[in-house]
Amino acid sequence: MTATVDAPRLLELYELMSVIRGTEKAAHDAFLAGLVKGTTHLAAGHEAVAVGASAALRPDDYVFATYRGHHHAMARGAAPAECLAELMSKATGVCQAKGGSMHLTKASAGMLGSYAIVGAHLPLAAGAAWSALLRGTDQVAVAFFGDGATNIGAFHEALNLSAVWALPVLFICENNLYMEYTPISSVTAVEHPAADRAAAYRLPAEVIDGNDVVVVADAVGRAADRARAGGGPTVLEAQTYRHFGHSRTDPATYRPAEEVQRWLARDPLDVASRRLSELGVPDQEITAAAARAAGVVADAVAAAKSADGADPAQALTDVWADGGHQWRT
Amino acid sequence: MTATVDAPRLLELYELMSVIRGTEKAAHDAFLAGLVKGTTHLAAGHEAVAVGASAALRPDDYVFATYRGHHHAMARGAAPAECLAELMSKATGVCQAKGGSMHLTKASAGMLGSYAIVGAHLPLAAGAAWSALLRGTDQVAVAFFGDGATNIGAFHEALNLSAVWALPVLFICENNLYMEYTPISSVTAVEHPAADRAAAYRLPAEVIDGNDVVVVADAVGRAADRARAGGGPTVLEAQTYRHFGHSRTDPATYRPAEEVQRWLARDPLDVASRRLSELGVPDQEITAAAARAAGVVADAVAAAKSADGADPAQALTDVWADGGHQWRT
Amino acid sequence: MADLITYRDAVADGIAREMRRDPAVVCLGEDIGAAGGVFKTTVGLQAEFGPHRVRDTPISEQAIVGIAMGAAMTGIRPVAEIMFSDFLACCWDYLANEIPKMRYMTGGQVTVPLVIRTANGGGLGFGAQHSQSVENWALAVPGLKVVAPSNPADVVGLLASAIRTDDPVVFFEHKGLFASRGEAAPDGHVVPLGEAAVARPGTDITIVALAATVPLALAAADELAGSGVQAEVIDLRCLVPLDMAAVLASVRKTSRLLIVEENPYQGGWGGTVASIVADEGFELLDAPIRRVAAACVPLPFADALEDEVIPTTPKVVAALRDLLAY
Amino acid sequence: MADLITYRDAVADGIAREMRRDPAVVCLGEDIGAAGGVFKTTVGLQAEFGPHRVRDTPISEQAIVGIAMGAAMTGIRPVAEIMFSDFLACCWDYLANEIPKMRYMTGGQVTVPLVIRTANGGGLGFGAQHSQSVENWALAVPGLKVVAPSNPADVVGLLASAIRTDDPVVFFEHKGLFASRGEAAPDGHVVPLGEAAVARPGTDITIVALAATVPLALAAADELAGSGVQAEVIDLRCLVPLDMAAVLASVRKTSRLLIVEENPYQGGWGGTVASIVADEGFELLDAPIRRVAAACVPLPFADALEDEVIPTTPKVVAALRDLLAY
Ligand SMILES: Cc1ncc(C[n+]2csc(CCOP(=O)(O)OP(=O)(O)O)c2C)c(N)n1
Ligand SMILES: Cc1ncc(C[n+]2csc(CCOP(=O)(O)OP(=O)(O)O)c2C)c(N)n1
Ligand SMILES: [Mg+2]
Ligand SMILES: [Mg+2]
Repeated sequence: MTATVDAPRLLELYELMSVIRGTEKAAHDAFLAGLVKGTTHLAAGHEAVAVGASAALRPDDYVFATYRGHHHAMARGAAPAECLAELMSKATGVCQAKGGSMHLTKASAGMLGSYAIVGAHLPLAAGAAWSALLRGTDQVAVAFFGDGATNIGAFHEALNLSAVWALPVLFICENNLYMEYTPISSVTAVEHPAADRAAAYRLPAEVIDGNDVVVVADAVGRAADRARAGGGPTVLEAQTYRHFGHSRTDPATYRPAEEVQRWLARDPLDVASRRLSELGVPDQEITAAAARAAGVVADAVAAAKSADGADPAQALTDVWADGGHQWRT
Repeated sequence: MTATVDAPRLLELYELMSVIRGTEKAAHDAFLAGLVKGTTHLAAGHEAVAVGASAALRPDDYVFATYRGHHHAMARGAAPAECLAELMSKATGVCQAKGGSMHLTKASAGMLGSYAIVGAHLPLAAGAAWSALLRGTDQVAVAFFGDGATNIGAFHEALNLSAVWALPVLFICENNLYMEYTPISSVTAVEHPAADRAAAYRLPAEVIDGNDVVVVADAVGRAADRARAGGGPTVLEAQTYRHFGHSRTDPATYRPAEEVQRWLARDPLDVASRRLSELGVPDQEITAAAARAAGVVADAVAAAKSADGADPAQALTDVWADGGHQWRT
Repeated sequence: MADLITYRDAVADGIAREMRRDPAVVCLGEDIGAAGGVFKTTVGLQAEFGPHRVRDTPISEQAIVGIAMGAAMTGIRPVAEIMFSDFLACCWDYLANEIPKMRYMTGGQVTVPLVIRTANGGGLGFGAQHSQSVENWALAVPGLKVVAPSNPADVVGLLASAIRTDDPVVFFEHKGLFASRGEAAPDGHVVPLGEAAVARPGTDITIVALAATVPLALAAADELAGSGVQAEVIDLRCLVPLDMAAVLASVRKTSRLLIVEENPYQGGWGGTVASIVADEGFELLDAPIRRVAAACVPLPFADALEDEVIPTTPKVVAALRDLLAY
Repeated sequence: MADLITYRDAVADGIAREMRRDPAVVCLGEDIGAAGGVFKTTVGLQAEFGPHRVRDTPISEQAIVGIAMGAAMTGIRPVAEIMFSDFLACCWDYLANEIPKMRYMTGGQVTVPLVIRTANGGGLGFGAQHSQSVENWALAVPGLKVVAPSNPADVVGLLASAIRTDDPVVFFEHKGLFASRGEAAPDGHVVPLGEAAVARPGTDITIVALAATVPLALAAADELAGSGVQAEVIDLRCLVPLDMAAVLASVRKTSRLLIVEENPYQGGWGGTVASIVADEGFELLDAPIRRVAAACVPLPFADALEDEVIPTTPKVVAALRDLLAY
């Protein structure tokens, strides 16, 4: 396939993926160090999906992600420091530490939230797409979701309605072979849980290499063009793999070692750096990008750690649009 | 196709369909006369689906129906009198007038209920099928549902899980072209809302003539055989048409006259009686069956009308298995 | 005297007024377009505003409210219809977990200005799955405003506020009131959310009511007036915001409180009202607080049975007599 | 002294005891099999009873409880897990409209003996969609029994009753208690549904608590004991059946009532308890009825914020002091 991403742009994407990878590792360390409460779902391994898609989208497009959404927040422009601060319950968190790891949101960048109920955000993306039609813009909306989300009712309702209304929405499945600890293949009869369902709604679908940022950018670009032109939704199933366990300290022992090795050998960072070399980008430029990324992450960790803790007074604000939480006189 | 239903059996089925038709007309009259409260959803026109399916099922199989379920209750063995009594709020109602038209249930005949939340009963039928597997019987379970039910989440979840667990369950859609007042084609992108979705679960599907009781019996028989043999679920889409409006006094003016005429010309009673003639059954035997049916209905109407009204004391019984409704000491 | 209109017609009127005022207001739901809604509460809207602003949906309650939410987050003010309030259970995740939490959990980054309208309540013989009063479900979710008008003018005035507020609102239209008539709302009529109305002033006992229990309470009050008792009837209009100031002010005057609610006693909204009065109004009370609510049973089909389960005028009268005799 | 086990282990123990006793008992849910459940509350079950009786499901909450219902109607006694209680919203139609109504609306033709287990409650920093206390949702539905144990022995004993009853039960396991330890349940241990426990006897004030608020109430009572005040702590154990006899008996003794609940104040179960006492126990009271409940906000992520929202020992102590000083 012809890469529509040129070398300078690919180097940028590589650097952004490196920032995300570094931030995820930092989040993991912070969790192990007791600095992160609750749970985290790291996206290390999934970077190419988020970065490739964002590269193909416009700043005014809308993105909806899952509880495994750090990569999408950062790909759309949330700063690593504000994401880490959120995880560490700091006042500087992107959601003021009211959301946490599972709910990273950067509305000003069109990143309209991370949702922790599997599948719930697919209709929301459809709604944002409908809104674009109603307002007469040519924005598109994207829902990213896991393979496991393809078996819940909201998936079906969202795809059907989006198809019938020809909404400018992209449904992008990050198929990483597993739900929490159970393989998707054990609970789904078709091989491609998202793509093989598209025909049920007369929607076009593609199964793509989710670890190749260029492939993702191309596919998303095509689908977004079609959507903007009134061609309706597309289902994309990006095949990928998570490097960490499902959440927190899950060692993911349920995954065969051979499978893990096979996928680690297809690390999206390596795939991108091989592409860069093939495009003639000198090694030292690639290394320099990785070093810049490491610097960004180190600064972000330092900033997050040194930030003030969340302000308890914030607990009772912003339930209502007037800023308060009063429900009675 | 070879009819597996011989003439004497077909005459029985014809008579049963006539009883159902007559009872539905009686229900309509009773509604207009103010004898029925709330709402009714008449199944006149759909008789062949219920009677054909029941003819192919065993008495120990399970059937789950919708709020448009009078025909399924009677096809499985509920007496017209107890159904009409239920509609008329009588103590002799099949659910003691606690259920009403939308909830006819005859558990002793394996008719496990009529459900008024669209799509909700599909997982229940899957559950009854799972129960048969767990208990080591070869019973099958059947969910009947409308075309409109194919767009709700529970449909998707039920079909997926049933497919993966290879449950002995049949999903039979009565596609009558409309939801309440809106055509299914306006809210579904595929032509066959049920059958065209089966592939998304790797399930076999068939679109059948739902107005021909023999066709229905054959298709259900094949699907039930497969299910009993461990072959898992089947999706059947029976094309049919309702003779009355959606509910109550709906005149169904949203339906083109030509369409109505075309379907009335394919009245399941006429289709069956033509088949009977073709099989050499003399006209007078067919007329006699119809007359017997009319007699049954007339008796049922009389019995329902003369029965005692529901006993108010029943309002507070049978919430709990101990027969009571106490929730506190 | 002002024109009389039905509660049913007031719904379409109230929506139309807002759609004329603000092009961002759109409607969606099952059979709301050409059919005008199964309760005929959206008659005329599609003809006036077109099929893009008044849109029929598949039978997909999750998609309906989910798409409304996504649209509300991006500049639209959707008015979504869930045909019967019982079906809110089919999309409860959106009402409980998504819509009301989005603003808070993003630290105020996002607002969700939408209205979910639904036909609530019993008394019409629709049976267990089409007759429930579930306003208490919505009350239990932080982040939802909860409105339940009792008369046509309030329908219009409260719809205006519900559609204009930037917060999500669940708007309960009572099936038993659709055919009832009342004064038409004047032009520009707006009833603020969270202001109860004194539906009938009185001095001897306070009856707190909502939606269809308001006429019940009024009928009971009328009956008692014959014996010289003046009951004050407070129409809450909203459960969130809840006008407890109005309730406490009335109890300060009457010292006696009866709450009449159609939802079941256990978990019913009256428990919240009663507990506030039992705390903050403890010293005002000369008698126990009583609640007439639905029995702990699913709603039965037959009239004779349904009357045993939900509040009726005789039950309200009996409870009033009891409390007055205390 | 008896062995100590965790609340978490007691869940698997309680289920295993019933599965050994009755072959009709089966389990289903997400990741409950080989993985032993995300909270490790089903560890060992699949190994002992095999993959047919302990079955992993897709992420399909409606199918999970729907299939459980269909199986329960036909001779099986399913124990279905909904991973976090917040996700009950995804299958609320089954809990609100199907499971609890089937028996009633068929005139008693069908029984639905099933248990829906779920991890409930906050305090662990799981954020707004994984931390809610929603026992009040279940309370509001006629036809559901509602159980919420506070200690390991009760987990086992109440699970036994829940699985054996022919009625549907929602069984709330509190996430904040999973790691807590208590005495192991003796063989054959059965705790009847609807019998509250006196977790701490006292004479001066009654604290009514449930699940994780029981240890809170006990800690607060201990703190007050230092100042010579003896608080009685009632562990309700169940919301349905609700042991109001135990509550009223305690208030008869103490004349003061504090209710401590983790669900939000508005619509919380304490409102129901309070309103019954404000009616039937009006003459027993020497002070207002107070409730310590969650604030009307979604649950925030950060600990420092979450503590502002849900009940804590200092809040309970302050409320007790207030009422005692009345
Ligand atoms: C409705 C619902 N059910 C269950 C869960 C618990 N849960 C969280 S993540 C997860 C697995 C999701 O798998 P998948 O969709 O493949 O996404 P991945 O985690 O692999 O990115 C489950 C079951 C949930 N959050 N929401
Ligand atoms: C979840 C839900 N949404 C909406 C309704 C209201 N409703 C009742 S019947 C019906 C149309 C159903 O159409 P279809 O499935 O085709 O069945 P038919 O009535 O044609 O037999 C609708 C929308 C409902 N009962 N349940
Ligand atoms: Mg996955
Ligand atoms: Mg139909």
